[in-house]
Amino acid sequence: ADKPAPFDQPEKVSIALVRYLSTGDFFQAYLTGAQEQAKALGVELRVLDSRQDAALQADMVDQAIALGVDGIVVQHGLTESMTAAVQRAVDAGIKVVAFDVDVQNDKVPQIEQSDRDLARLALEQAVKDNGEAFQAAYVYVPGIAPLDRRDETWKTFKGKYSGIEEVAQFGTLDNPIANSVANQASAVLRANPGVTVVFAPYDEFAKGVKIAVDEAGLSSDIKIYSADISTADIQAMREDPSAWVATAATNPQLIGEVSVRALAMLLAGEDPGHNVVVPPTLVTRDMLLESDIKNMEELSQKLPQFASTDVASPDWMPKVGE
Amino acid sequence: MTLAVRDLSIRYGFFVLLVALAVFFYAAQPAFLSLRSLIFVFQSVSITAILALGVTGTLVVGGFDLSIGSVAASSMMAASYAMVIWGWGTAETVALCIGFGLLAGLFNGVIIVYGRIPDLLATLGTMFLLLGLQLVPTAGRSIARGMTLPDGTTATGSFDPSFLSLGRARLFDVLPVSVVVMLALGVAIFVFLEFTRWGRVMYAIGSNQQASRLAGAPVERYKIAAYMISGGFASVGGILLAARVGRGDVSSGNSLLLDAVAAALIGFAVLGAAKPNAFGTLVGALFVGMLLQGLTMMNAPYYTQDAVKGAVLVVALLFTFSMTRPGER
Amino acid sequence: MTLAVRDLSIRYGFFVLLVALAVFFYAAQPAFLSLRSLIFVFQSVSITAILALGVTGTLVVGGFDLSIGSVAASSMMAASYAMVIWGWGTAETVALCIGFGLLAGLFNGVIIVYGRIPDLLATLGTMFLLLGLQLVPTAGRSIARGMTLPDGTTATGSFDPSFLSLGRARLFDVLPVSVVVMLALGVAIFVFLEFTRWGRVMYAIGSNQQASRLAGAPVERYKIAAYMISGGFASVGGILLAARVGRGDVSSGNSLLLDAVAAALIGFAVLGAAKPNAFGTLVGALFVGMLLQGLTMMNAPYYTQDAVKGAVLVVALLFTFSMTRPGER
Amino acid sequence: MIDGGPGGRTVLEIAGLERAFASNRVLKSVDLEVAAGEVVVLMGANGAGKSTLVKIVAGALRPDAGEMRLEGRPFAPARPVDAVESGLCVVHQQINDAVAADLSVAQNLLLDRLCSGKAGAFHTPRRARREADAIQAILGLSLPLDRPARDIPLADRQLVAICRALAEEPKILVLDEPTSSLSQREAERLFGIVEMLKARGVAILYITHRMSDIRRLADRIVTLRDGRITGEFRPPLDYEAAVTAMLGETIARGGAERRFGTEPVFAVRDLQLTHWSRPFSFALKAGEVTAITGLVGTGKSRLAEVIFGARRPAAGEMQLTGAPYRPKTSRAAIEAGVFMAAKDRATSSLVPAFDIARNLSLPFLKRRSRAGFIDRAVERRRARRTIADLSIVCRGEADAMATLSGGNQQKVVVGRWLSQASKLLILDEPFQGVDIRARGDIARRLRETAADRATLVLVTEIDEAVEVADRILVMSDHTIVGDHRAGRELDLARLVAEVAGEADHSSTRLESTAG
Ligand SMILES: Nc1ncnc2c1ncn2[C@@H]1O[C@H](COP(=O)(O)OP(=O)(O)OP(=O)(O)O)[C@@H](O)[C@H]1O
Ligand SMILES: Nc1ncnc2c1ncn2[C@@H]1O[C@H](COP(=O)(O)OP(=O)(O)OP(=O)(O)O)[C@@H](O)[C@H]1O
Ligand SMILES: [Mg+2]
Ligand SMILES: [Mg+2]
Repeated sequence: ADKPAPFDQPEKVSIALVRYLSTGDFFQAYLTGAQEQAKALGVELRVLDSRQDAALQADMVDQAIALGVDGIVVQHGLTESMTAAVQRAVDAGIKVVAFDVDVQNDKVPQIEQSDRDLARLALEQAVKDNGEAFQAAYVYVPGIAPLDRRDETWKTFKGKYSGIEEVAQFGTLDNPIANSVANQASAVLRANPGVTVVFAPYDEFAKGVKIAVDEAGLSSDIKIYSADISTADIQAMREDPSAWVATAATNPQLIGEVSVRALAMLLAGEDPGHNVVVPPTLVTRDMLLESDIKNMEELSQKLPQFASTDVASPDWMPKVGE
Repeated sequence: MTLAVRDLSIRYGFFVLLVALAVFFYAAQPAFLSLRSLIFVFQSVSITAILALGVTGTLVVGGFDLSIGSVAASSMMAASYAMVIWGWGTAETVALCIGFGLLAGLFNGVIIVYGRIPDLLATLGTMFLLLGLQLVPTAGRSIARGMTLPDGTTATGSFDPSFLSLGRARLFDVLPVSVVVMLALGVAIFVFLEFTRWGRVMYAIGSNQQASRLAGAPVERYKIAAYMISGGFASVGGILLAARVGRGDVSSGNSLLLDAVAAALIGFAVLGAAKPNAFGTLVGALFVGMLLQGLTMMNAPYYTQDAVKGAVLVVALLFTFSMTRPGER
Repeated sequence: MTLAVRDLSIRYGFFVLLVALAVFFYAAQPAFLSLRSLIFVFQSVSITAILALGVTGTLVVGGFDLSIGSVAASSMMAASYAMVIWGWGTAETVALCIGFGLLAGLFNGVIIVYGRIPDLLATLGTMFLLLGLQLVPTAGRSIARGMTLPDGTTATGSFDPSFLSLGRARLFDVLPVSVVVMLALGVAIFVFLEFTRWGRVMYAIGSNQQASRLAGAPVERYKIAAYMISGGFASVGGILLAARVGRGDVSSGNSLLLDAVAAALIGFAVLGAAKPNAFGTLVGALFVGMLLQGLTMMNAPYYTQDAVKGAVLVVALLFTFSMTRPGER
Repeated sequence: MIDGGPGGRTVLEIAGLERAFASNRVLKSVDLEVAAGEVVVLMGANGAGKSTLVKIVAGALRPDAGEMRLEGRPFAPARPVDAVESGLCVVHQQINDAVAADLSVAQNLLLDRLCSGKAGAFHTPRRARREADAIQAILGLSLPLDRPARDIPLADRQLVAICRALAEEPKILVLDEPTSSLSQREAERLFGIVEMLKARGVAILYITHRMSDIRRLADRIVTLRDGRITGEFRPPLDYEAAVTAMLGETIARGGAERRFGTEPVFAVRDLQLTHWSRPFSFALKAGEVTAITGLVGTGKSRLAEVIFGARRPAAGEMQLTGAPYRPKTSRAAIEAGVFMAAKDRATSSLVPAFDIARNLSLPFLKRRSRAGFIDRAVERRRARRTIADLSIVCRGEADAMATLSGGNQQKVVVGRWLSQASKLLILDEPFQGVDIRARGDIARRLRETAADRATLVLVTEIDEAVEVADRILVMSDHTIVGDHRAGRELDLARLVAEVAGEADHSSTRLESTAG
């Protein structure tokens, strides 16, 4: 009732979610969050999937403009292809927020899950568990923006702790990723028997490494540190034994909610700030076992900082589940 | 009489389907049938269509080119590398990329014709080769302005605005350049295949190579030329991709191969041709584009798009092909 | 004499290459040539090889199956869905998946044979169809124990340990089940194709469909059967994948397809067969597996693997094919 | 009901059979009977509907109306296998419909057994060899069983198809132009088999255009014209009347006047086809039709391919209009004015995806186009003219090749190379499957157009050589062993002896070497 315009008449508001990546649990959860938040606000949400076609994604922004939406959430994408398109939307008087893509525009708040923090949390845990000197294998595929950012942290870390020795680097995005990475990891583990830590800063990678470690019967000798989380990951970490001991993650559903909330604030004439950071949480195997967490819902219940955040939540904003 | 009906439905069944779909989408979402929307459909398929037109050339001589997706991706990387790292201008870059595409086609053609490797196999090899090689210069990184090179230095070049305009500018403020290129190449290859003697010989080779040779056709040269056309077109696709994306992105171009092949193969069904043909390929590409556009407008989840694409493909083709060769028994 | 040398190099050149590679990798990394390592190579290619063996069947009758990758992926999703959401046991789940694979093959076969759609086109349609459909039941989510369903409830089932052991257990503590399955299917299809009359008829159909029909072969049934074999094998691959990964993984990619096709096509070159054959397919798959395994052990970056795979593929095939049919002129 | 021939009991009865392709009525109420132990020869011009009839009987095509009875029981084969199982075997005209080129000869010999399910489940290569050997023994052949079928000559492929049919021990055997690519010797062997089967009481329906076959085998002749039975002839057989009934007119038989050219156009000197064969020389003159005859496999096609640039000779030289001629490709040969109509039309000449007009114009596209663009109107007009000149039976120049009968396809092949002036025209087995009138038509066209060019016709049948040629060369063992003037002074006995390889080889060097 006391919501600011235009949310006093939310059925007249429509927003668009223009996505670059869509296949996978992270993106699905993100979408769910965005949809739930839109429902809570009572606004219409159109989803435009470019399916990893950067050029198409830029066109889709234009399409959204043509459809006459009030606001746009850009989810992932390439700076180069999105900057101009977003500028056109801004010029057309449309409010835009961007998640995980830098569109180089002062008028566009950046929603971030802070990949650097994710990697830092996981690596700090690794140092805590294994000391400052160990042989590590690293799973990395360059050219993927979040992985590149996590890679920067890894480089910094190696610089800081000279005792950390990276003896092997591998990785692939061949589908199914977990299966292909498992094949690679088996080879790497046999070629480098001294490895005790595997840094796999993407849950698909970690899953694959875990399969290889299990198959080699090394579950108690090797520890896997990773980023991102899903119900399947929780199950994998909980297995007995499991080499996957810790992962740093932001709740993708929460990011979806925050993205829409930030956009709603813009539409209501408020300022969510230029960088809207959703802080990551470290999830360890011990935590999962102690609190008997079996899926994402339970994780949200038992780790409140994972479930919700005050980021971008003015008083009038209806929240999901309220 | 019944014959005429069948004949008509073979020839125009596909168009009826196209129109029916358009009407359906229009009913669901009137914005679907605007000029903007139409142009958007054209633009969204332009790169796929260009690749598909190229592969049509190899289909005509009875071959197949699985390497087009990776040729396009490599050409995109080459364009980005030339501009961002070497600081080349637009003209040289475009020449480099097309040269590269022709070379890749030449390679394919030579190992197929003189190495006698079956076409699927040879081009699959080339595909893997290029998928890997394109990442070597940057050690797997995407190429962007100001990127850090493997040797630690920072790239100083950037994309030339005139180059970027290839992907972004619009003719008369309406037609995107990539659509113009697609239409131009489409018309060119259509005229070439249908009306010139070289195109005729290509069809002859595809139908009976031995007979064509004994009728005086330099079969080897034609086949190699077909693969060069295919490679050249793919590299043009890559250039447009680079211009539109503005970056040598390692993951762009993944789905190009399958979508292009789908378009070229759907083209078989258009006008009841039952053979590879350039006009059909263009229509096939537009068909897929329209479908995806319509579904997006109706807010269908992304995964239904594949399913619907597949279903309509099967139904359309079932309809066309099961009628094409009548009463064999 | 020179003929004998050429003959030998055609027949055994591929093996020489294989041994040379093994020696090279061994020199670089002694861990490469252990029993474990060998078994691991087998394991890493088992799923690809099973798919490749299936596609060999369709190649033999002169067809092609582009849908195997998506059939395998769908079968993986089906297995996960049955266990995690319906709480089915191992036997029913395996039966369901294989049934599904056979059905997909039947569908392919019927639209190819009776719908007269060219095989590449028909199976491409099926591929897209399944890529989309497999995501519908879970609305695009991966399937894992305790997952939340689209309707908000939580899945109660879980993977049966006996099912998981299909992907994880080892016979006599040495041979992984998936390798056993691969070898068993390989031997079965090899014997079937080479030594039974049905296999011979399949080759006859592939070589001359009309002649086979006139000689009394029920060509339609054979072709449909070939696609069912292909679908069935792909679904077995999917089951093993689900058992290994322990999850119904949403994956849009087609790496499985391309690797399987590569293996089947490399098989052409083995023993100078120059035609699809089961033994060659297995060797082809092992070859690719060994290559990737060796390169990973040598810490080669991932992108060199594709390049080397492509290069070796091209060189091996150039070698074999350019010699296979001598003196045509 | 007519009582059967020498045997008696009627095996196959056909009544009121009809079949149309689209609006083209190919069979119009055909009645036919074949009795046990009888050879019925079905004669008909190209496109009369013979092969269509055969395909219906074999279960490869469905009739539109009419009924068939086999040994008194209704017979309506839905699939080829039904016919075979009822005891009716067919050797089809298109050899490519009978042989799978990639499979070994042994597999091809066993194809019926494998495909129709009579073989056991397991099929080892050794067992296959044994069975295949048994099958080829029926015709006393010794083919290379392990070679792929594509490597053996057309004639051998034809023999494979015949052997296979015989191996089924049929009650009725249908042979659709079985001798069209066989030489005399092999044909003789086939005749022996046919006679043996006849003695055993097998009914035989035999389709051919060769009068020699008919004279040798026929117990009864039935003629088919435009899809209707137009005559039935019993002993004593009146062959002339049969031909008239088949064509609907009498053909003028007067021997064409022989012409002997003067101007040498093309010459070979000391040419060696293979490194082991003996060199030979000859010259061809303008306005003259020269035939080379010889047994199958003696190198006639090889010679043609050498002249046409499709193959390299082992040694020797060639001259065209006085200048050295050394074509590297067929394209070079065509550009120099040397044309060749290859044998085995399905694999070497016809483009199945093209209509008649496009097939005719294929080698001459450059001349039919301006700035690369093909002039379709000219192409069509010229096609219509060729169709008229050679009386090709079709609905129009836009007909697809597959809808033409075998003989008419052959006319398209010949017509293609006659449609443009050349210096030397080589025709390799141009009369394969062509009816008697069409043969006359082709021969007449060859003569009419021969004025400025040399014409070389390669035929296995001596009859054909005698009919078309002004001069006959004999080839044996990859070399030329005889040179004859056709016409009255032809020494047929010597020619036959040379063909059989009994000639005095010292006479290899011919008097008429290049000037
Ligand atoms: N599949 C087809 N579609 C359309 N027309 C056909 C088809 N097959 C045959 N015909 C036509 O039917 C007629 C009879 O053909 P058929 O092959 O039976 O002749 P034929 O008597 O065997 O001649 P030949 O002596 O030349 O072999 C021809 O006019 C031919 O064009
Ligand atoms: N490379 C070779 N080595 C040995 N023999 C060969 C070779 N190539 C062909 N031959 C044999 O030489 C013979 C000549 O073949 P060719 O096709 O030239 O004969 P032809 O007289 O034209 O036969 P046809 O009468 O069937 O046209 C055949 O018996 C063939 O098997
Ligand atoms: Mg016929
Ligand atoms: Mg010959």
